[in-house]
Amino acid sequence: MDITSFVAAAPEMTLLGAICVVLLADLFVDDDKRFITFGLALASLAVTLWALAATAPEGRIVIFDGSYVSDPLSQVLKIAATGFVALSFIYSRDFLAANGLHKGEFYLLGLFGLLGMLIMISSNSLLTMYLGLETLALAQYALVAIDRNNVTSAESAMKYFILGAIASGGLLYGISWVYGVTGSLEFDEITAAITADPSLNSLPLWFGLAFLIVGIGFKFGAVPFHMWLPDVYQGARSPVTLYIASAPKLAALALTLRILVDGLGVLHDTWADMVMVIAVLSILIGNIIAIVQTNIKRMLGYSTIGHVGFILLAVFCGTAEGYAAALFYTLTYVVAAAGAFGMVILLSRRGYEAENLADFKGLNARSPWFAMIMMFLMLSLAGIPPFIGFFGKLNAISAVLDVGYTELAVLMVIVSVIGAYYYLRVIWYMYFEDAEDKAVLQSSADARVVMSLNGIAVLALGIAPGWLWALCQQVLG
Amino acid sequence: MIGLQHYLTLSAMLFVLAIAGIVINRRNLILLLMCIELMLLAVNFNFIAFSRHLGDETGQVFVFFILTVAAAEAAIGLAILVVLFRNRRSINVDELNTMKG
Amino acid sequence: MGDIDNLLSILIWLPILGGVALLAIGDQGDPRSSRSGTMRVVALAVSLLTFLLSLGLYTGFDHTTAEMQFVERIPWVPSLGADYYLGVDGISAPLILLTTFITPLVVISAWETIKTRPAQYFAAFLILEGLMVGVFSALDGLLFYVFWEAMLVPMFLIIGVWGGARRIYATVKFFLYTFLGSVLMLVAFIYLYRVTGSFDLLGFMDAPIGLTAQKLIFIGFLLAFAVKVPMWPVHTWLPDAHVEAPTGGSVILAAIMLKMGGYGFVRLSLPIVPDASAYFAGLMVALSLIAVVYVGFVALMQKDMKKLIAYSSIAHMGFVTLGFFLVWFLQGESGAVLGISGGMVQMVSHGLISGAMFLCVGVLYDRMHSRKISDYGGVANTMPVFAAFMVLFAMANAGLPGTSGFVGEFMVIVASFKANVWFAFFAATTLVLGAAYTLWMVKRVVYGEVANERVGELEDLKRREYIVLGVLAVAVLVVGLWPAPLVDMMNPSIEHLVEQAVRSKY
Amino acid sequence: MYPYYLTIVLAPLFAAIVAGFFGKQIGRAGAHWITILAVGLSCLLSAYVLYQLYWGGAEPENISVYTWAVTDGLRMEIGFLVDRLTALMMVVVTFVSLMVHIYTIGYMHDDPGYSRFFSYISLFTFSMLMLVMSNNFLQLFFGWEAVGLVSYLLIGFWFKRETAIVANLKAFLVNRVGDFGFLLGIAAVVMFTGTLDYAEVFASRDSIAAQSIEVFGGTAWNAMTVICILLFIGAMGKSAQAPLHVWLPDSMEGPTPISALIHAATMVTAGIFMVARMSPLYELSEVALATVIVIGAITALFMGLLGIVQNDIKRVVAYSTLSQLGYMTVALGASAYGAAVFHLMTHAFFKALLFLAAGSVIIAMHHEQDIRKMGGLRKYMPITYWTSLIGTLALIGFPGSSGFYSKDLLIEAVRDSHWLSTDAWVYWIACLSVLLGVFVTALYSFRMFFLVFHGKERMDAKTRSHLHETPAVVTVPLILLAVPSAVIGWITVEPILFGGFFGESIVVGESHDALAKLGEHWHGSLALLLHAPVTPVFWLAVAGTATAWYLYLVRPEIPGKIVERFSSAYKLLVNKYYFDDLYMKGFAGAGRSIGKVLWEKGDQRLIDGMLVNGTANSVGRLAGVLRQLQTGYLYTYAFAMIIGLTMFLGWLVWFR
Repeated sequence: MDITSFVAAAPEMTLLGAICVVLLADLFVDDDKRFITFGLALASLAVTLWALAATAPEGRIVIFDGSYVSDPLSQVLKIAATGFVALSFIYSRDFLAANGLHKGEFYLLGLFGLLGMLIMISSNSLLTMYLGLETLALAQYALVAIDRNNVTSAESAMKYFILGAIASGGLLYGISWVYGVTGSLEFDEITAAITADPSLNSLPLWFGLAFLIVGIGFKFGAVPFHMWLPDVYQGARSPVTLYIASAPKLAALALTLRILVDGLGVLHDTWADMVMVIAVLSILIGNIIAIVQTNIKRMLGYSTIGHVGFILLAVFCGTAEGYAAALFYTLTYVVAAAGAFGMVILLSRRGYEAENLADFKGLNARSPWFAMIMMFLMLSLAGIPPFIGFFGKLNAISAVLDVGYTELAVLMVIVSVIGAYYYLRVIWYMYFEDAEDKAVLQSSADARVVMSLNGIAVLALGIAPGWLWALCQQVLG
Repeated sequence: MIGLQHYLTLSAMLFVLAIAGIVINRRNLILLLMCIELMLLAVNFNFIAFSRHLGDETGQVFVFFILTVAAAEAAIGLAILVVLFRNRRSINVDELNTMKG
Repeated sequence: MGDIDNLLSILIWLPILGGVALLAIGDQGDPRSSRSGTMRVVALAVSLLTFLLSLGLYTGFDHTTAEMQFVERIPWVPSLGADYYLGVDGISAPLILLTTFITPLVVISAWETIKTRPAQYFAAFLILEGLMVGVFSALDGLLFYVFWEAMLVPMFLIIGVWGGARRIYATVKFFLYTFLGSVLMLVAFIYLYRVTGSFDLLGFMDAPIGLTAQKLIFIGFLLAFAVKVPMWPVHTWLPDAHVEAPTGGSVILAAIMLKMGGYGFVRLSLPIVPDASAYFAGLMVALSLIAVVYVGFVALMQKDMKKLIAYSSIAHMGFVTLGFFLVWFLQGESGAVLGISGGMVQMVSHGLISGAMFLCVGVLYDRMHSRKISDYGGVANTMPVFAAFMVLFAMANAGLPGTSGFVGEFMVIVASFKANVWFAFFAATTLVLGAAYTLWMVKRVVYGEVANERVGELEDLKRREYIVLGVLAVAVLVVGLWPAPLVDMMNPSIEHLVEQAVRSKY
Repeated sequence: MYPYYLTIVLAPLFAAIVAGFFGKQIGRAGAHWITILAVGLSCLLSAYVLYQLYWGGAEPENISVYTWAVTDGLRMEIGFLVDRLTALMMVVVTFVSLMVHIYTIGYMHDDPGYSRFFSYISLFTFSMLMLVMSNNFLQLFFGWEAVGLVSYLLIGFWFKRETAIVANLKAFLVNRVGDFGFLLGIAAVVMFTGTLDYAEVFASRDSIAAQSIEVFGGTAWNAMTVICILLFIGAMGKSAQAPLHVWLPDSMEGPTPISALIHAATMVTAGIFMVARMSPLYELSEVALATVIVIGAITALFMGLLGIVQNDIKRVVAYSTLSQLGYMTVALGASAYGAAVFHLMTHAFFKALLFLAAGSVIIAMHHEQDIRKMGGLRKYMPITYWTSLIGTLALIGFPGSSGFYSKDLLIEAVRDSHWLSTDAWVYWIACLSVLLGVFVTALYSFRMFFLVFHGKERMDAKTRSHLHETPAVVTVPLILLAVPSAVIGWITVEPILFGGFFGESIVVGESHDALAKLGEHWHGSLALLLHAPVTPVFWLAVAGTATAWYLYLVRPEIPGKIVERFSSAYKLLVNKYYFDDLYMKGFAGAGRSIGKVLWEKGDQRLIDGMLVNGTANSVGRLAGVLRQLQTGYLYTYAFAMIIGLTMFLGWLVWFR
């Protein structure tokens, strides 16, 4: 173990260093010059990205006594997570400034959350995973409560915190059992131990596994561990919702893949059924309840639950293709979801949050361009080709069919039809109804440009999805 | 002789108590925070018992991390509680339902 | 013009890019003024250019082979074994020509009648055109599915934005109904991909598949195509969609989108799962005949012109599916090719006639803003030229020989008589029912004394409308009087199809 | 000869297109000139063709014009089969059409749709020619439907009249019922022969007759019988045989020239022509022939009876047409195809004459059609009177007139038909009908004649003051039609019926050939004329005429008393045996009720209401229920997690 091997962890270190710089710098920045913090935060992300690019590993590098791993999967997830955090910063700035929330804390917490995500993504032991998870979770609790004068924010933060704490308590309890049975916290060693002594693969270990799945289910927001999700999505201010809804999903996927596949892959027979149950419940309940929502953030929250079901169904397959499909689905889902929440922010302005579906009425008359972008995003989420969301669904269904679960595949497609309804409702509000609110959009040029790119991306990716799918297959091959 | 399973049973009981406290308590949020601490303690108990049983220190190291994190968590939890109280003048769990459905 | 490289790609992408360009141009000036605009000219130019280029499909078409022609193939999603694979044969080429033929007419017919956001309207139609050509030319399952679903979006918007009073109900119903139908097709495709390792449709046709799997695949396909056709009993979206859609939307819906269902049956169901098709043939024939008879009666009682035509579309499409599924009742005899040819001709013909009928209703609607039959009466007094067209198209709709409506019905009835006398008996009831509902409507709308003041003030066709209806009238008559070019174009492919359909695959 | 054929067919089409599309440009005179010239040309050329075929020694020709489509080994072509039967029909059609064209100039003089009318009748001529000249079933069906279309357009020519547009819809639909059978018949032909070409079908007629088809489970029907009956259903529609006759009287709502042309002389005889053309097929099916003759007999007698109670001048003639079509059908059923076609020809002339004369009366009466409001017109309209008299005499078969030869021989043929030896009941039905029909024909014909031209002048004063003979464009066609009505029988009976005129075009089985039997006793037209007073036919006609004379001129009060006395029979006749009620209230009403039930109960309630929207609504309701789970309370949320966890654990412990 020499110093050079630390290079593999350079992104996290760079980010931590950058955070310190931002933290200090922000102390000296007046409220009206907060864009400096914004710029520095973006710069930190840029530096992190650079570090990621510079340290791209050839294969799999394990350091810190097997606690940390850097592999192609971590590269992809980290780059994406960093990118999505940057996206949420850009979308959020105008809103924060307009609503008196433009403090350094938002960016700092966001960056700390990112640090937690990076750690989760690269963790190779249950301990690292837990630390990363808590870093992210604590940052998120604080972010949700960032608007101190907002009562719903506080309520949702409280709910999130309590339930999150229960979930991490459960996860820890599960970790303790896994540790107790296998005598190790490192994923490689856990696998080795179970392989060496198959008798370990019995109830005590499964007991721990069940608790782990509770933690995973909570992080993802899978039914029945999903209850926090709609409330938090709705209660948090839109930029925070955007943040929570985007990058952390990648971390949650990392959590799932690292624990269930890297660590307990040999227990696939046992966890597959549990994962399938929560996945099926998620696609059903998420999509059905979303139909009756009137708050778009809450609706997207329920829709997230539905999408999580798809991701978990892909994981459930237990095949390389299934994991690749899960990765693909998560990446493409987050692109569209980030755009959708970004659009909610874009339509908001001082003292007014465009969080009701009705606020989207007549958007086509106000801004045909952004109406079209929003339409693209909704169609992508609904899984209509040629938007990228379709290919996510396609791969997931394909993976499920591959392991012989035809009924499940049929259920998946039928549920996506139910899901299509509420996405269509957004489109119909935008296009078919008359505007109740005729105000002109007030967002800055950079947010508009990024928003446009975001919308075009779901189309462009959908037209040329091959490379991304190949990448996912390669990463998890 | 008190063996591993006794520790584990105790820890499990603590864990269940914590959860029961969360589910049953409908009055005070502070109690919830305490239950969460209790839950983490149950986990710590487990870790130490396993660690001793396996003769492996990693578990005990983990406990230290948990303690640290628990402190941070409590800090954040209390901070949120303060914000909540400032806005609502109440920390009653029963009144925490403006969002539902 | 037959030697343009990538002709099919051009036919797909030219209108789509044209549509994007229209969106970029936007409604210049006051969209309400009928003279505003570059975008109308651009829309017309693009659609006409597409049509002219598509003629290359006919001139360059090799009538002697069942092979795919104008083939283009480049890798698209190699990791999924999906290619950007285009090609046409005698089954798809006529439908592409129909698409490119109808679209300019739709553009012209909407020239000044669409007052809200015309640029988006025209753009939607152009994009839709490209996607429809894509459906007809795709030889890759995934590509086919992408075009198939993507098509729903412009149509959803067309009905929803420019439709009538209950447009939202209608368009959401349309979207979800068809979406629900087609998702199971996706599952079937993925299954086939699993079996063959690629999405190549021609590969699907050669892959051996067990009978149970075939049946499941057939059901997946059936839902997709039966909803689109639409077959009884999954037809109820159509009247609603038609009634609420703007004229152009109804035209495209009836003229082309319904054809996708029929096309799907011949392109996919018959050759890919022949054994299952044989197994379900009785059911399919029964459903087709129910469509003809049941829907014929239902059409009789409609009070809304568009609804009546919509129901008549369902009945006419019943002939298409009837013709297709006669194959298995004619094992070893001639007649199968006749039935499928009849179905195909019926599709093209119905495209022309129903399009024309909807345009006729559109002409009236633009003037009176009503589709109710009872609001009209004696239109012939004030609009004699229009009345002449209306009667012509009504007669074509009733299957009068000499119009295209007769050709397909004749072939299918003759073929079905061979299969079973009673098939022919029920199919032929359309001679009476079709004439009854169509001409009864004509009687109540066109003939009689001027029913009210508003009818008395109607103006006859404008030049623009005259051109559109005139072109369609010529097409209807040409196909009716000389279908040989069309039939010859399709023959080799249909013969090949019959060979594929009667073999066993497991 | 091919260019001639094409010209004969296309000239009227061209004229129709010009008059139809460029009516405004060429003006009213232009419209009638171009159509008259075109039809005149067709008429001349048709006459030339007939001349060539009969005297010039030209052979019948079977020519393909173009291939309509070929698929599955089935060639569908457009082509001409021109033999003497065709040529005769061509001449009749074009000649009557020409007369009607000329007559129309006068009749439609003030009509705003003048050029449209000419376009239609020219188009009709084209369609009818396509029908008769066809060499295959497809084109036959083309022409068949095309004449139906034009008939539809012309009945509804005055589209403002509710009665007219009801009548044209009815005509089209009733015809469609016939076509339903016709098309199935064609499909059956294809099924058994694989071809549509007449010659090929006839060539394989023996093999058809040897096959059978199962229609109802277990019962095998002879293929030829099925084909012939199905085809005859088509003929029943077009030639208005009971029970598909209901459209023809109503079709009188159209302008009189087309009643003459389409609904008397030509189109309605298409069915007769078709069966005659298909004689090789019908000869091989006794059952089909029996059907034909019985249907014809019923039509001939019972439709004639209806003529007695009609008061509309055109309707009387229309019922007479029905009755005469019945006669022709009886002849077909008796295998006397030649007699049928011969009667078809003479009927075309005298019936067109009668209609045009009726039209002339209508013009003079200012579009009053009720014969009770006429009377004594003889002195005002001498030409119309005399031509009408010729027509009426021809109709009742007065010795010497054209109708005499055709009808007398037709009845003789029936009397000598093979049915006496094979199926006696068929024989007696046919014989009695045609004989009683003679009396009935004379009765209603002269009833109308006397009521219109003789007796008291019952019109109002204003009309009377304007009464005068119609102009030359009306009377010249009357005269031109009166000539053949009077003499054509005398001239042509021998060659057509006994001279082997039809040659190969009509095939009659040896044992069926009643005309051949008659031919053995044939001694020329004069002999037949002289023989007339000793036949029952003559005396029946005289009796009918005398009855009419007595009832309507001598004792005009008697008919009223008879009506009172036999009121139920009268009611039956006035209501046309309740066929209209049956169809309009029964079938059409039932159709509408079925449609209503299927639509409202089937589509709207069951499929849409329960299945489609029902599913959507239940998903919505389910969503409403499920959202209740999200109570908003922290402890519920925690509890849900615990339940999930507990379920996992339970499953692991007990089921894993």
